[in-house]
Amino acid sequence: MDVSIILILLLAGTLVTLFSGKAAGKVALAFGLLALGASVALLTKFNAHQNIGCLGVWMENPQIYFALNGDGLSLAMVLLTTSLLPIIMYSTFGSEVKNPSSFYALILFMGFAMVGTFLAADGFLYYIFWELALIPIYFIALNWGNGDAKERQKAVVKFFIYTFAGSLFMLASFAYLYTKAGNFLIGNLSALSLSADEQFWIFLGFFAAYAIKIPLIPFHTWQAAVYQKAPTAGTMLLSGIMLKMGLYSVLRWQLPIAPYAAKTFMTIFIVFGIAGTIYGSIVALRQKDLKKLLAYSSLAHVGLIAAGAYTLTVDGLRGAVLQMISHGFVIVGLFFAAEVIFRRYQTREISEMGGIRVQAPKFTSMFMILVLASVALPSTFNFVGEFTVLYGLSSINIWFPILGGLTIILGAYYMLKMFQNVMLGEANPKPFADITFQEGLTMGVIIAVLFFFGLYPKPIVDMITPSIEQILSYTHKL
Amino acid sequence: MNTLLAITGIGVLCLLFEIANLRKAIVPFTVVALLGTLGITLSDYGTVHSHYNNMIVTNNFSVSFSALFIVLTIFLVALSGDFYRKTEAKISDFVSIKIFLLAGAVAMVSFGNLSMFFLGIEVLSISLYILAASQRLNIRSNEAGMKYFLMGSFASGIILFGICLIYGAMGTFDIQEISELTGSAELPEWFFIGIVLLTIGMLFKIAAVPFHFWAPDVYEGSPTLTTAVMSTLTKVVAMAAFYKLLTGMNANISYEYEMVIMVVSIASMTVGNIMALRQTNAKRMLAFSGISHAGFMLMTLLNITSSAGTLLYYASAYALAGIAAFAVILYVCRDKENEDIYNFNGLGKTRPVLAAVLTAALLSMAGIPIFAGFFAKFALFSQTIKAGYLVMVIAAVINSIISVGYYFKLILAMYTKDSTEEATKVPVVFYAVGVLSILINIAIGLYPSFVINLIK
Amino acid sequence: MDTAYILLLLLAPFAGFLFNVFFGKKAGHNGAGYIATFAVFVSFLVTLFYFIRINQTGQAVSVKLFDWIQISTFKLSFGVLLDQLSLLWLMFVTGIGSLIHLYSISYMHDDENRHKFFAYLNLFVFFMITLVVGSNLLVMFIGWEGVGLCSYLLIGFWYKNQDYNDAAKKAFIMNRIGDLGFLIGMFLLGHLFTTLDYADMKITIEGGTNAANTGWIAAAALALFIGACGKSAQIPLYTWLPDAMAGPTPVSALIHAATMVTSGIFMITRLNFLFGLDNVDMHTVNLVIAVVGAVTALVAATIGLVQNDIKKVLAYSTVSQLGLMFLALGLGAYEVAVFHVITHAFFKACLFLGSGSVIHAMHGEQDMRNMGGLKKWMSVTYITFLISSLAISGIPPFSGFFSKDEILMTAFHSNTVLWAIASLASIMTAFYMFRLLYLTFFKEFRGTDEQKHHLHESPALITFPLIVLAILATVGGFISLPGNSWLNNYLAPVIAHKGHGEHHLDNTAYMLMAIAVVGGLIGIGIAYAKYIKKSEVPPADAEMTGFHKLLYNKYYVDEIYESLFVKPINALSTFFRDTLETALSGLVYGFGKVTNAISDKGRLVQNGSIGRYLFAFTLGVVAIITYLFYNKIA
Amino acid sequence: MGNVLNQIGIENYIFLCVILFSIGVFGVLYRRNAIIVFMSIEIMLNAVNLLFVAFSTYHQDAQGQVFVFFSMAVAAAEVAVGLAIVVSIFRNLGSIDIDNLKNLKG
Repeated sequence: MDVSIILILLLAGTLVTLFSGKAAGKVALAFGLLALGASVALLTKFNAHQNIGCLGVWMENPQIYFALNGDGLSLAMVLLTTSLLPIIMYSTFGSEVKNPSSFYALILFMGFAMVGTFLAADGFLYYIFWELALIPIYFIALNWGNGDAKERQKAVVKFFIYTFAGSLFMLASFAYLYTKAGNFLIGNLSALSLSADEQFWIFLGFFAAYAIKIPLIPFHTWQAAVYQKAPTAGTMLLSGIMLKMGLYSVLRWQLPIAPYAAKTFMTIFIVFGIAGTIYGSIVALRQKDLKKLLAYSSLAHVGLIAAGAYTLTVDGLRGAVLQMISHGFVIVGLFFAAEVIFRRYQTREISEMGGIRVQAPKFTSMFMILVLASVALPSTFNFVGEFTVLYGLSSINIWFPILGGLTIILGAYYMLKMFQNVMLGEANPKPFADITFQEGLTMGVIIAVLFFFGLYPKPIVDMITPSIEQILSYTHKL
Repeated sequence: MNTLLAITGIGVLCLLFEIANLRKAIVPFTVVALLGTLGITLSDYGTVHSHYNNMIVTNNFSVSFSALFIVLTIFLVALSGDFYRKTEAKISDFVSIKIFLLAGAVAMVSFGNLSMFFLGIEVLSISLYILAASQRLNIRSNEAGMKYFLMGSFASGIILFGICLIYGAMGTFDIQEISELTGSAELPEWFFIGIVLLTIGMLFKIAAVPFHFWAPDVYEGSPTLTTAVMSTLTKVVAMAAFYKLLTGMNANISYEYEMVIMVVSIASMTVGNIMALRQTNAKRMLAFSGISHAGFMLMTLLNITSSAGTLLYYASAYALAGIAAFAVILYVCRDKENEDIYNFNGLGKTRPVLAAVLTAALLSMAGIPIFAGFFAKFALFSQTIKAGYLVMVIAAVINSIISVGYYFKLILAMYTKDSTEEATKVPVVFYAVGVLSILINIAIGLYPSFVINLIK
Repeated sequence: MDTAYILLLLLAPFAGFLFNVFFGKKAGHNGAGYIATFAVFVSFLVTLFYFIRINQTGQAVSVKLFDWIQISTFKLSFGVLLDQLSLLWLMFVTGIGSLIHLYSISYMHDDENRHKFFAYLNLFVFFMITLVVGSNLLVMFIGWEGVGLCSYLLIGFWYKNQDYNDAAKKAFIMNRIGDLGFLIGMFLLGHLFTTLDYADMKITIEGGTNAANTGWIAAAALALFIGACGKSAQIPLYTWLPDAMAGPTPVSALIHAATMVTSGIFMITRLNFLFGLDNVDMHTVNLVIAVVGAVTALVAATIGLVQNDIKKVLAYSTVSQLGLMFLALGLGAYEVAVFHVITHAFFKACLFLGSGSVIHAMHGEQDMRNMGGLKKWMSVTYITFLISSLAISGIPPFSGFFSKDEILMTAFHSNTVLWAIASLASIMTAFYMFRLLYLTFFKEFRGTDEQKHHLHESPALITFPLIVLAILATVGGFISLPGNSWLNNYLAPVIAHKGHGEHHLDNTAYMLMAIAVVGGLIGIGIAYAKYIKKSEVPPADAEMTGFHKLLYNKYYVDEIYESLFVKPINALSTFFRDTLETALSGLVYGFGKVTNAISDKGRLVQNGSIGRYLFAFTLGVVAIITYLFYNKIA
Repeated sequence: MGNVLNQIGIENYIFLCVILFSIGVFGVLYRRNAIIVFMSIEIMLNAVNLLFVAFSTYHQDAQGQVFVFFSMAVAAAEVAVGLAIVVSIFRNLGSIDIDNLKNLKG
């Protein structure tokens, strides 16, 4: 058994779900759980130091392999995906979904593409999965989204074209690399000795794709609008997993292939990331729409993660991965909280909320915990990530963590302000039923994960560290 | 050779069927017969034959492309049955003209002599003139026919002039001999002028900027099935013939010549894509999209010695996607006055399968993975980078981005707008053609080496 | 065995928290309160056990529970260190904590969310214990932020009032500013020492390392001090503490007087081996600490002079006293600072609880202008309040006298300016405390008849802690008598000794004591003259003028911060949201718009005329031919 | 024949044909009547045919002349189709001015 089993499960799930009519949600969830089970099984194999990667020839000319990574970094990201997928699907059970078979099939397909992106060890395969992930989210956002149809279309199409545009530059980079190396295997690509100029252009090509996907400012303009317009499940997929595709790719592809460029321009890109952190935090302060606010908070967080990734230090990279995973969970939880409110109030305008705490203490507590995790309270998973990232940044220049650390101040500011305006105050005249079991379970699971790894991140750290050292070994050889 | 004979035979038989009053059987017969021909063609794969004093030379290049043309024709003929249901009396004419057109097409990739090439291109063109103007009472069809005819024969004149100058320089029409002569000694200036004139003629046929003006008008005005022929089959044929001409005659491509190709290529991509953005008519939009794809395909000429496989792949990907798209367009605009995009509104709900087919086709054209269009683009990019034309690739990348804009207009219409009318029953042939061509598209998208390696 | 006890110490309050979160509501009317009190008391017992043991053996206990965060060069584990310092702190955290829990049972009697209150209190104690017992800075940081969180939750406990929520938010954010400093400090130390363990760092420093002599270590110290400023409400991060009085009074007593706000002092004392380093940069840092402490003491005291809200006065008094402690820290007199922390915990907790008792009796009224004459009804509260006021004013033999005197003495020996400032602050303290006492308990009652009707002494659950704390406030000073200090000896193993030492009881010392006492009496005297003799009552808000108004409005610091930081950030946010985001977004859309516009124009070229098409065709031919053959033909 | 051609020089034939061809082109460009445009195209084709014959003689090679037959046949077929289209346009529009054909544009 190797990692391809997850891909197979998810793809099979997509097809089965597509033809399962009304029961689609449950079928999809079952497949999601199966995939999770498979990834956990693979984890045990991995921990037993068995090879779970996969290498097969896809075609001879051009030489393309069906190669999948079986290392800790990929596995960690796959675990993130396969554990979030069931949560996301389960979270939708509380509300009516029209045309469920297509909806859940698309979600599973999206999972398939994202898992593929995290696993692929062949650049070509990777690019295919990378692009493939765009299609389902495009339709999910378009067909199941909310708000004015015209606006939504505009936002979603912009998102698609924008991200597609970015990735085409990556494709060009890959095409160039292919002419150099003769195939796309990550190992061979990283082993190429490219001149400084070549590295610079390739780095830039990758950067175009990743900066838009992650997104880094000023390439982020698609984000808030799409998050707002997409259905919550779509937003969760986007923010929880898809953003991490870009960040993961920085680690997996950009740094090892163009280490010299990464080293030379390190400061610029770290500044990009940190600027995004501060900018996102400031913009989030005065958002009127709950989902948009969370979108900007995402922008702030991924900026910091990216900055960590570009430090080229073990701490920065490790922190980035930890933060990716923790952010994935917490942002899904937060968007779900927004959805819980939406189910009751049919609005996402913060000004129309307030005074919910009186009526829904359980929900308040869970929401509070998620908010706190998002501002990286120690003992939550996010703190572990943020601390490590900031530590990594501090080894480059002490001003980086000071500026990047502003996020812990501004983050607290906008999140608590939001929490205050949404939840606290005099009782809201509109009734607010406390969370159902389904909703409680969804949030409970996320919270449990956040606390567990917040106190005991060692399993993940041990899993990803060898991969990170491997990646950094390419940058050290210079 | 056998292919050509068989095809011509089928064409003649079609006409005979009319006499024998077997109209209903024409389409099925033709499809089956063409499948047989496909078999015959493929049986020649791997061998090199020449016939009639090198008039016809078959090799892997010609076999592969012929096979592609036949496949495309099968799809097009299959769609004819429904398309000509109102003028069934003339169906044998329409089908046989398509078959003859195919004969011309096959001749254009298997010629061994410039006269054969000229005959092939004229057979193809004249058939198309007829098809374009075939709706006699429709002024738009007439106009399309007229425009195509006038400009086409103008281009024919230029091609003929080009052939003439080549002949004047070489004293022979035989490709093989010309190829040998180009390698030796000094060549008269005429030869190069001849090559350039031929090039211009072929650029016209593939509708490259600035010789593209006819394409949108003709595509729009022609009966939709004819548009399908033009946008899929003809474009691919012309490109293959162009490629074969340049390689066959071993014309030393100079730097200046490459510059011309580059400029034309970039201009085609850009003009095609930008003009397509604001079109409201689906056929017209696809015409511009075809212009931009012609620009992409021209990039293969920059690395001419080794890009045959890429060209075949790109052509297959493009044409198959085109067939799938046109199968849907044909259904949607069956009884409509025009092919405006609003006709597609709500197709995602009323006809999910067809909508999916069209979506897939458009995604393939846009170059999104797992569809063949993606790999085609990729192969093109990497080949062009290898040849050292980074600028071209960047231009192509930017154009790919623009192209998504208008492809998605159709997709948006299908999925986000509501249909205004009741869905009519869909003849199964639309499903069959659409789904089949998309499946082939995906299949070669997943296993590109199968197609690319056909020509080495 | 130790592990089990330590887990009990740590987890008892946490268990109480969990219990109250999930079952508190069902646990009967006072169930939650008793459970919570019991949980903290358990911790207290464990602490007591260790405290007694360490007094006998002098052996610190260090336990590593599990590995936590890994940094490239070192691992940070979740470790516990029980030494003299942490046990001392635990003693009053859990001890006073238990008392305040007990007090709260009665105080929060009528609140519908009692169980939450006790849950939060328990959680606070849990985090406070974590802060104190951690064996490295990062564990301390868990507690550090955790107590901040509980502070946030408890300040905003009455969440229906958005002003209270604002106060809570403000507290959290200002603490976070400090926390960033703390983090930066940790990073710098991490790079310097490749560890954050106190013991390891201490060994490295004592072993003499180059790291100790770089400017970086001073920078780290400064960063950590910023963290301390946030938590312990020093200039410039002190403004949250007065606002934090929005929380229920027991919270103010426990968190904002006795325990949490002293975390900064704890941290610096913990790192005394670092802050006490003898190099130029570190001297500068210490001077900064001392000056900040002294100035804070004075500024807060001046503001406290005129406040009318009974809790606000106490809050500024707390800030002021904390300033004195930092003064001591900055001067290197760590044990003196610790001493004052302890005595302050006693009398300030007592004062807060007393004010709570008053507020309880007044049904939520906090404005002293509406009180008066309460000693008639509330004798126990009055007496305990009086004792504590005497203690804080530095009147012998109450505890405050000893600790404050130590600080003043230390200051006098290092820097007379600082001494003068501190003395002035002390005099003011005496004045405003007695102003508070007189306004509240003396003269006639100034409230409504309705309130008067309900006035009563608080129940035993409230008075018992008051009495205990008053006793402690009286005798607490004896743990460190000048010349014979039990405390100094006790702390000797954890505080690296240098220069200062104990002050001998020479003439200077006696003189200083006299000055301090006389100063205190002067303060009391002025208050007496003003409020008893002249029966003055502070004017209504609108009637205040001049300097009085400036002080009453706290030098407008909040307003200055608002317009310097909060408003610009919000304006920036609005600008980003409305302008920049739209512009950036428009830029991307702009590409689309431009291409669309070109497309629209381009369509005009395609005008349908065959003539034009053919012309273009010919032009193309001519152009290509000319380009290719121009040279050859010409 | 060869002598004559050699006396005149092949270049002159080429110039003649180029001129003829250009006349055809100009005719196509300037005339608006469909029939006259056809005729202009025929002039172009025939100019080329002439050149074919000239080259055929120049090379002493019959292929060129054979090619002329091909091209004449093709031209005939073309004209047949073209005229049919013209007729049908005339029926629909009552005019064969190519400037009237501007329905398809944009």
